[in-house]
Amino acid sequence: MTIKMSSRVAQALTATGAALTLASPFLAWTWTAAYPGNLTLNGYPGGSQVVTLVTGLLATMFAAAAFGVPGVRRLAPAGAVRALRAASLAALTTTWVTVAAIAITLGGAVNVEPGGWLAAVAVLLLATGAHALADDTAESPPKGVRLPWAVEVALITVVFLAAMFVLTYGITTDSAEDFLAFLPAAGFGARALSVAGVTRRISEINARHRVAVAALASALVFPFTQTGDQYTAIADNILVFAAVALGLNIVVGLVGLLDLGYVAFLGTGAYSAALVSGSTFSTFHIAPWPFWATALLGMGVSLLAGLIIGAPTLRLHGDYLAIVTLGFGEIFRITVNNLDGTSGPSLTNGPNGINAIPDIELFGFDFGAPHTILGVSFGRFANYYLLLLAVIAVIVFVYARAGDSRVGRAWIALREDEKAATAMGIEGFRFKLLAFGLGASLAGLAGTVMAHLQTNAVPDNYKFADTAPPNSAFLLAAVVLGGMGTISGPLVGAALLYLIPAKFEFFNRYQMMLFGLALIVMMRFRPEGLVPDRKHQLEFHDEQVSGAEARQVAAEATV
Amino acid sequence: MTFTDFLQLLTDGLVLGSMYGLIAVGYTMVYGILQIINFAHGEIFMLGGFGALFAYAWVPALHEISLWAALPVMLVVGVLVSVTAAVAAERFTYRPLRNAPRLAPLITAIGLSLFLQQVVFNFFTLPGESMGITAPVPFPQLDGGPLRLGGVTVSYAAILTLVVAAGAMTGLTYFVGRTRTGRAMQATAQDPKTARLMGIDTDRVIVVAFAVGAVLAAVACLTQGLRLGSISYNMGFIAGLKGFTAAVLGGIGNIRGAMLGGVVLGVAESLASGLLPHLPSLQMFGGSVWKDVWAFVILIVVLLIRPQGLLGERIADRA
Amino acid sequence: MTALLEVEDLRVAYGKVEAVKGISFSVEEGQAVTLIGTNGAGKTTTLHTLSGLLTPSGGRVRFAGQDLAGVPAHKVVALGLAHSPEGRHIFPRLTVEENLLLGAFLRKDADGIADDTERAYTLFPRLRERRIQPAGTLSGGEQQMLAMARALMCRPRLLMLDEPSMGLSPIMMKKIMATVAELKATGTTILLVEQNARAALSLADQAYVMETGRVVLSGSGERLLHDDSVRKAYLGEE
Amino acid sequence: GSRDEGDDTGSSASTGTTITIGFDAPLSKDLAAVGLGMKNSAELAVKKANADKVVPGVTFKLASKDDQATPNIGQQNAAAFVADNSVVGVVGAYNSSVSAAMQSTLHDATMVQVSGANTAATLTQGADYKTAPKRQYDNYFRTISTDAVAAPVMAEYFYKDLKVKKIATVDDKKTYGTGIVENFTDAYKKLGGKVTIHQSINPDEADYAAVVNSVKSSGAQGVFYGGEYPQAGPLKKQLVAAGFDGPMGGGDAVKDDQLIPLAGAKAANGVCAHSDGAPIDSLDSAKSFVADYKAAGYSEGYGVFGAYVYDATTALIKAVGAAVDANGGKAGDLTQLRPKVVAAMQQVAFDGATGEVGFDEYGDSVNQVISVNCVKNGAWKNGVKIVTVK
Amino acid sequence: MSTPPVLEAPGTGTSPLLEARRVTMRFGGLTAVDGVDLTVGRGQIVGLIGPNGAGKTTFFNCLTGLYVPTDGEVRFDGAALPPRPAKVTRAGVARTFQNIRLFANMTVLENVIVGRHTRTTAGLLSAIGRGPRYRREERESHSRAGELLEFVGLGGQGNQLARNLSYGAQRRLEIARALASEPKLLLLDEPTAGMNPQETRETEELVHAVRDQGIAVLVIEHDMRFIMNLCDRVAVLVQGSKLIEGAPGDVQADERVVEAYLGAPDDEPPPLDEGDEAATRDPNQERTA
Ligand SMILES: Nc1ncnc2c1ncn2[C@@H]1O[C@H](COP(=O)(O)OP(=O)(O)OP(=O)(O)O)[C@@H](O)[C@H]1O
Ligand SMILES: Nc1ncnc2c1ncn2[C@@H]1O[C@H](COP(=O)(O)OP(=O)(O)OP(=O)(O)O)[C@@H](O)[C@H]1O
Ligand SMILES: [Mg+2]
Ligand SMILES: [Mg+2]
Repeated sequence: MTIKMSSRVAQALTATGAALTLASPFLAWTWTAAYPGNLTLNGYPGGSQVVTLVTGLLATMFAAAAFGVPGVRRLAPAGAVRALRAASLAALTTTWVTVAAIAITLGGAVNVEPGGWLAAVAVLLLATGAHALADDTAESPPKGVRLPWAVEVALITVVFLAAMFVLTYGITTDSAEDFLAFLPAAGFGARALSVAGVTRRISEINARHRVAVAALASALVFPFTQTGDQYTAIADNILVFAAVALGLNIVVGLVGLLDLGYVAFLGTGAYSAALVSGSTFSTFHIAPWPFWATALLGMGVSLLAGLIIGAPTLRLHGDYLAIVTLGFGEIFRITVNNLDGTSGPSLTNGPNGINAIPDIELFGFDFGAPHTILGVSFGRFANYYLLLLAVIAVIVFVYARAGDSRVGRAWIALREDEKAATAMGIEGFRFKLLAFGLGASLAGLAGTVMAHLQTNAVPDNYKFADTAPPNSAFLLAAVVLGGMGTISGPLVGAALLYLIPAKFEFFNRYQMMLFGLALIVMMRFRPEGLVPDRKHQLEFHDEQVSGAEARQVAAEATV
Repeated sequence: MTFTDFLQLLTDGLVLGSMYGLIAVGYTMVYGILQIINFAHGEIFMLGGFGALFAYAWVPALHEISLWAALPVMLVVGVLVSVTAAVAAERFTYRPLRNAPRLAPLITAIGLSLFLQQVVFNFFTLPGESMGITAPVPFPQLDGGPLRLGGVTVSYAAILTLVVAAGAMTGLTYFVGRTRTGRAMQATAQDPKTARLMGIDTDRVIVVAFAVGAVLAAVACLTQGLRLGSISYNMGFIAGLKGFTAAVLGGIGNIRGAMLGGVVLGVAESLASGLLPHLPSLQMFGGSVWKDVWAFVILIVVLLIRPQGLLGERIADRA
Repeated sequence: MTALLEVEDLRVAYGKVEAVKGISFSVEEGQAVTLIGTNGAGKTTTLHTLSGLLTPSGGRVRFAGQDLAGVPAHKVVALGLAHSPEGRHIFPRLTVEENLLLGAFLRKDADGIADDTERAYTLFPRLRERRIQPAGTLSGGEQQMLAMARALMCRPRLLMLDEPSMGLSPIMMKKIMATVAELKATGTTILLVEQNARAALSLADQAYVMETGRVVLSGSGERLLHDDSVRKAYLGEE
Repeated sequence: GSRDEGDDTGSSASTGTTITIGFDAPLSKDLAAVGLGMKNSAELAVKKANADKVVPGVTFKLASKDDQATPNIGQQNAAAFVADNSVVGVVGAYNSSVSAAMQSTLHDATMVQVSGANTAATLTQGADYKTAPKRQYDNYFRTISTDAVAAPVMAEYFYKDLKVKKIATVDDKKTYGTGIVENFTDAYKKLGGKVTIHQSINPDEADYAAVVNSVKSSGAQGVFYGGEYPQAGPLKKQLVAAGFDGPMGGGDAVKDDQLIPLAGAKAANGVCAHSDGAPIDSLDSAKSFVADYKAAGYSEGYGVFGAYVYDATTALIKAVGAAVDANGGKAGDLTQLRPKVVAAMQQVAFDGATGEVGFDEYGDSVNQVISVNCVKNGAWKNGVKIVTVK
Repeated sequence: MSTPPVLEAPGTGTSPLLEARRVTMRFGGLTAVDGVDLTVGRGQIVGLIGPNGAGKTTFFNCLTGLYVPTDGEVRFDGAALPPRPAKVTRAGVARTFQNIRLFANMTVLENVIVGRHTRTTAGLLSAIGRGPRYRREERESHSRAGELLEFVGLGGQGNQLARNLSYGAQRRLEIARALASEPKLLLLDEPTAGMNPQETRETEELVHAVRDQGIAVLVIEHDMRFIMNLCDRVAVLVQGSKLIEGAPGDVQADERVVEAYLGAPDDEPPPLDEGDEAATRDPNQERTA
């Protein structure tokens, strides 16, 4: 969408809008502290005002780039105007949501102070101006220059820290109002960075240095920023969910096998761990296994389950596989629900599940007890947070290395064209089974931690579809929504899918309805996922398809 | 276990299976054309029942007459609600995703299913009660006790289900195999763009597929309400799951297959829950709790032997 | 008398890339007109736009006096403008015969359809042998024959053929060209896109040469056949 | 700053401390009605305590969280309550599995958890509750009696009063349902009864034909269903439709007014379910709860568990009162107060809406009065039999 | 471009590389390939022509294990060739497809490296461990793939997505990918389909160069000029059976071939000039818009 007006006017509008947007958070938007975040102070931004300020800064930066301010231009290698538009929309949505929320929750527009009105108008000016500027998207963005090693690594670290900060903000917002203001800002903000070519540049640099360590390091910062365990508990669950989504991404994203029963492998891991945990509810009355052994057991049992399920089914095609895996997922849940001695052999304690699973003790470190590290007290959930980070690191490591190897290439080839892959000598079945098994054992690993974290293993956690993660439908949604075949995609997807329902609690019984709607809307506007694989992105937007590729499609269709 | 008991199991399975079959048709038609697993079809099914109940509850005149006479009105409203929802879903959620990656519509379907279910949960209202429902809602019942045919008990509603399923199948087979719209459907399924060049309005064909599926689903839900005496806002999930399974079992994309798959699934479930407990070695794995496991086991076994489903055709694949 | 088909300053773009950059031509009733040109010149794109599969970004198309702007593909066929697409695009899981019947989807005259089916089989005896075989299992060339036969089934006023001789053996190719000539003789207006420029030009009343989205040369088929630049670039003569 | 800190709202500043009571239950999805009924009841108790100035100088506030009936969300909520320094104790949860996930987190923070709906005996007495009961967490309490107490009453009622000597048992394969059936079966067999067949239904489905058939052909004279009313109603209806006329028993989750329309007024006759305490209309304390609830105008009914939650909340408030008293009338640092509330909770005793409220050495309710209620002529008849267990 | 010495003199020597005996493929009642015998000697280029639907592609599919022949035997390099695509490739037979089947979303280089699948061994564990052996193998694969791209004239395009290549380049990439498996025999199904005369000439040269490396080639084409210029021998399939086999000139002059395939020579236009041009167009070349 573009608005027609002279470029002078557009520039003036943009500049004024940006300046006012930056100024507005420093004024009071409302008079009462009853609105969350305290937006009543002049001279100091609070609550959602911070979001407006940050998005305003982003927009200002891209505006400067669009106006050709020397030096700044490099921040938007692929073109600044579209980025500016996205950033202006970020500012617009977040500000308007906030102002509207003030008016609604406090009962009337009179509760909005002049500062709020100014902000609303400012972002409107900004957005109008931005959409009136002529598009300057570069046909082929210039290749990025190499910076000194230290600078690049520092840059990456800063970027990850910033991302972590944004995520932390999302996790720790306490009010639905703040979260609602945050979400579109984060979405449009990410879009701005992506169309500006920044994301691409960052991932280039990242690929050069493989500074996964930087990402890990910034994730490590999170518990240090927390005073209680409240949000760490949420973060833990996100990490479990994300770990499993990453595992699923191998199967779905790399190999292209639609697995609708993946959560069963998480369950296999969790139950394996529960059974040897020494819990009094376990049917094995044994001393607790050391965690490393439990982890190996969980992975092993899940691997076995994966092979048993995969062996007969992986020869099936496409959506037939989907329903069969769905079936296996349900079989798992029903089975653990029934192995209670009445409707089946006694193993899993049936619907009651295995409760009171003791905390992990690893090399003398008790995960249940608080510890003090660097003067900061780490509670139980913070301990598990660290462990889960390690698990994710393992999974990312495996994913990245396997994905970029002979095996990974064989997987992708199978996804792209099974027949041609076979003709290249790839034994389709063997490699699919390998992927299936690998995915299963990674989920199993996550499951062992989850059982201890949640202190129980109950069948209800492993449904095909439910309104709270983890369940197979949510896992798949996390992968697709985040971006198939990428590493950061499922992480982002999992975080979002976990947070949205959690933060919608405010809506009470309308919560799930809105969540369903949110899923539909997100797919509508971002069908290729939030962090699309560059290769996938091409595939998904028909109008961008090159002639050569269209031939390929046509050929496939008639073969 | 007597032979009559066995016959009873078969009958129950047949009735259940016919209902699965009616739902499966909707899956199969949409999948056949768009290759979308429309997980929201279960909710379309559910909406049909609630539409019918809505009409019954809010039109006092219907309480005066026999339920048999009220049925047509309920049916029309139920079908209308289902079809409207299905067509709107196609138009506003699936159509924009025609060129999107294959999995995008799947996620949309999951969202849609949640959304529709929650809309009923939050807004369906019975006269004199506050907005929204939670538990199952009672459904009006046909008068007249069950029929007893040589020891086998069948309710009128069950017989109605069988009759409707048989009728729908005959009609549909004719429709798809013999009519121009049917042929247009097949063409659209295989190559939508070329189908347009043949003069086929593919958008219309797709809408028709959604609508036909919705009609059958609504009918199925109505008969289920009559048969079991209650409907609930979350009944669509299991129904949809079974419908989808039946569709795959019969060979997805194949309409007669969907019906057959439904019946096989229904009978299998019924026998698994009723017969297995009487078999010495399988005792523990019989009963209702295990029946879904058996249903899926049968599905898997069938697919291993016939990867294209019971009546599915092998897709010609040349190199 | 106005032409049956009139194309004026037609522009078509794929996303940002303009594939057809303002072309104009017309086809008179009863004529055979051919578009030839290099790979990727925009011929197929043009035909797709005429039949409504693509939306032009500019320009005008009139068919039998009616503006085609905004008319969806299936309505265009109903107006009598048929398009046999490039590539075979048969319906792979329908039988050969069902494919032919779909070609006559808009026709209601059962007898006429039966006659035409017969005619198609006479033309391509191979198809008669394969009547009840799923079209997807035909060989490449057989599928091409089927596509051609199907196009003949709708008896349009104007038939657009996009490279009908692709992938055919030498002998089959000749047969296809003869069929096109015959069609023209019986009064069907034809717009032919062909890589076999010599055959196409000898058949055409009027011809247009396209290069990178523009018409660079036009004239009667006869004249272009003897045009030096055409001979060099499209007839493979040194 | 111009017009900052609004002063109209801060009027309570002088009256003393505000203490928050955490509340956890499923507030969305299919259990929303039950959960909201429980929440309203808890709120009512808080309001009443504030109005009656039960604890001088302390204003109570309820902070509720939705657990979606999912254990890990319940656990998160527990962590959030722990992190909130103004929370002294938590009322909840509804599902036993959710409570199990919350217990250890709250225990680590020595915070009271009191449930008005958990009936799984394991929560208080451990996995081996039948043979070697052992208290699990000293901070966990409940105001509702366990399956182990209530189910035998129903067994006796069926065997002795209704003279049902052969019974079929059906459960929904959920924690509550299997638990109550297990306890029922033990007691019923001990009395000399015969369980002809045990079956389970899938609560997500509505077609119970298979179960109905096997119950019928097993020769049972009655059915005991472990599960909740949304399935109990249709099950009873389908049993009757198939020609099975025997009575049907169930636990307190079956005793709901909605059961009757679901089963159909005629078919519902013969359903019997227990409830804790004497029938609500025979107790003064209960009557006032019902009246207050009505007066408050909540849109959801208080349901089966409202009264228990009301008592649970009141018990917690009273414990806080005792702890504050012991603290010299000052609340002080609330995190320091938490362990004291746990200690005080063990000692609480009063007459609540469900009768006598107090906790034994496991944290279970000392109220051992169980009523049996049956549907007769299309309506619940409460207190058909009232039993005081030992 | 290096030209290693030819390993063995071309010609129908005593030890044929590929020996197909009585290969028959039936689909239901239809016999698509009917008892075809064909031998390809080491270093030979053999052409396979015939009318549409004669069974040429089906015969290829039988050789490469995509179809299990109803009857007959395929021997390669002295041993029976099992009808399993992966094993066929491992044994040293590589192919291209009538309709290009590249891994569209992989880069050009990756496509070729996938072609080396059977010549590499790294499994999942060594991929995760990345020991020295793994790294050596990866390095080799990369450099070998790079050389091959250079060889087919795609040097410098390795980092593009395969889908973004022009049509002719895609065909060459298919050849490079096939060569990556270090085959002794290369099967080409209409390699010049969709190419203009200029590109066809280039492909001709490429096939020559492949042969010069000692790799035998069996090629299906409708472009007679291509066949005549390139082949040592030509076999003609008609209705699933081999009609005739011999030197290109002899085959072209054969009356039955003219009747069934080429068309009467007095027909206008003459077959060698334009017939081929039309026939080389790829039947699938179409852009979905
Ligand atoms: N779906 C598409 N997306 C993007 N570009 C396309 C698409 N289809 C075609 N093109 C481009 O448009 C231009 C014209 O293509 P078109 O298919 O119309 O050419 P043509 O003249 O038919 O060529 P050919 O002789 O190869 O069939 C080419 O550059 C082609 O790459
Ligand atoms: N899977 C199949 N099922 C049934 N018939 C088939 C199948 N595959 C091929 N055929 C038939 O076998 C015959 C040979 O087909 P093939 O593709 O081998 O021909 P071709 O010689 O390659 O022809 P072209 O030059 O047109 O590509 C055709 O008549 C085709 O209909
Ligand atoms: Mg073209
Ligand atoms: Mg071929």
